[in-house]
Amino acid sequence: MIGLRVQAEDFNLAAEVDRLRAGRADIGAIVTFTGLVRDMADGAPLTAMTLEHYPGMVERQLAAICAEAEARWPLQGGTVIHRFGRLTPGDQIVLVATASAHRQAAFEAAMFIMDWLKTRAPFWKLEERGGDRHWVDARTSDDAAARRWRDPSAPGITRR
Amino acid sequence: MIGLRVQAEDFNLAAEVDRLRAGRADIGAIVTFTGLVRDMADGAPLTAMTLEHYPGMVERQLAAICAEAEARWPLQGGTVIHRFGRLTPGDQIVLVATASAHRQAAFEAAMFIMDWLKTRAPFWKLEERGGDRHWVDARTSDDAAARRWRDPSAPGITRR
Amino acid sequence: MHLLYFAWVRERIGLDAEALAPPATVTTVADLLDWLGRRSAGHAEAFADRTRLRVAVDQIFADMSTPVASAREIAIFPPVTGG
Amino acid sequence: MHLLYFAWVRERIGLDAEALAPPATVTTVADLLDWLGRRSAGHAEAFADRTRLRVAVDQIFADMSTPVASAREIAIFPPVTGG
Repeated sequence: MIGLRVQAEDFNLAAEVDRLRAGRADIGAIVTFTGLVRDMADGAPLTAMTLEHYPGMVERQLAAICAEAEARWPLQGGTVIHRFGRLTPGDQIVLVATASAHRQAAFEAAMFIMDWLKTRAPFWKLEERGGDRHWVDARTSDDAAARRWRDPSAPGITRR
Repeated sequence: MIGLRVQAEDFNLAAEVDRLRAGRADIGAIVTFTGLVRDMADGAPLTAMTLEHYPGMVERQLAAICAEAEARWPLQGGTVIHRFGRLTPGDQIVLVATASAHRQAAFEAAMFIMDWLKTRAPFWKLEERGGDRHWVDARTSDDAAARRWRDPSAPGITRR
Repeated sequence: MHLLYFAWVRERIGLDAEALAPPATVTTVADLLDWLGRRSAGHAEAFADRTRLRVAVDQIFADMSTPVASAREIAIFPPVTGG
Repeated sequence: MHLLYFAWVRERIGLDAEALAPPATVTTVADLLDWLGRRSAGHAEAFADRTRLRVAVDQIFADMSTPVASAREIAIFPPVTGG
């Protein structure tokens, strides 16, 4: 029920939310997360960021993450879009949108999807700063954010 | 820094997010929450929902809630729009949008604002179902959701 | 003192606002509700169950012991249900 | 066996993929990394610090003890950094 796309093209937040809402009036809450390329991540100005991905495994991992979100929260729909290729500061990277009757489910499912996507979806970021290029290191804070959803008391667990 | 509006008119999610992003490339994450009128909330089909509000106090309470969010999380901008008047199923009620360098701050601040708005902003919902009309009761789950942000270990507290 | 009523409190009383001058014996929100409750059957019904009421004194949430003597605007309403 | 390399692993090796038939003594991911590491200076450098590597066997995250004998596609890459 959560639509997945991995694409080079940009996406349109409004169009995606309209698609979730179209023709129905049972949705009480829509949460969206948009990730953007920052110009000053960690110091020197960023010229560009290139997203590399592992075709095939990416779709498989995103589908598994979304299936788990749907099992844990009563969602009425959702969308996950992740771009690849060369992006510049201000560009959109990722969209997660979740729809539910209740706000807590929509919020938690969107956070869950983002946290797991950060640690389980095979994408890699290459930053360019002027002439320098370097691969972004994984953050331990991302691992910690993903791990907390495994806790037996984590949101969504009891709703299985 | 968080823009506040209490209005009868509808709002446009894309326009509000574009306004947050305009002319800057330092934002890493934008979270939006849109609350919608549901047709079947708790049983019989809903004909309409009328939002009554307390002018003056509403703006004061929303400003206080947003000021607390800005003190707790490093936000780069935000928008809160709450409608009043008679709405029908599928209509938008409320928008909360938060922008930050980091996703966790954007998510938590949006959740915080919604939880506090639910329990502290003087709005009242009147539901119409066919010929019946009744005022919506406050939910204890909303009180609990708001209270958790007072816990000394709650998100944002240590970032003050 | 300007009194404001919202939602079903407003409907039961049949007024959205009234300007009143309570006697000097009315010093707290609780005193005010006692005094207002005697004004009409609608007031009495609206204020019968205080656990279902919330009060704002000059637009700030109050409780039953909050002083009202110097208040300019007091609003009485059910628990809020926006969002 | 189809091997895929991503990000700086790909750059250090200088290849994004190669098709290889490891000997029967290569039974686990750890064995495979040992064996691959002897193929070139680039392989050796890419695989020097295993704490910085992640491995997927047939598109499922694996660890050093995961069997590889029947695998069709093995990908070796740094910890992921999408989102």
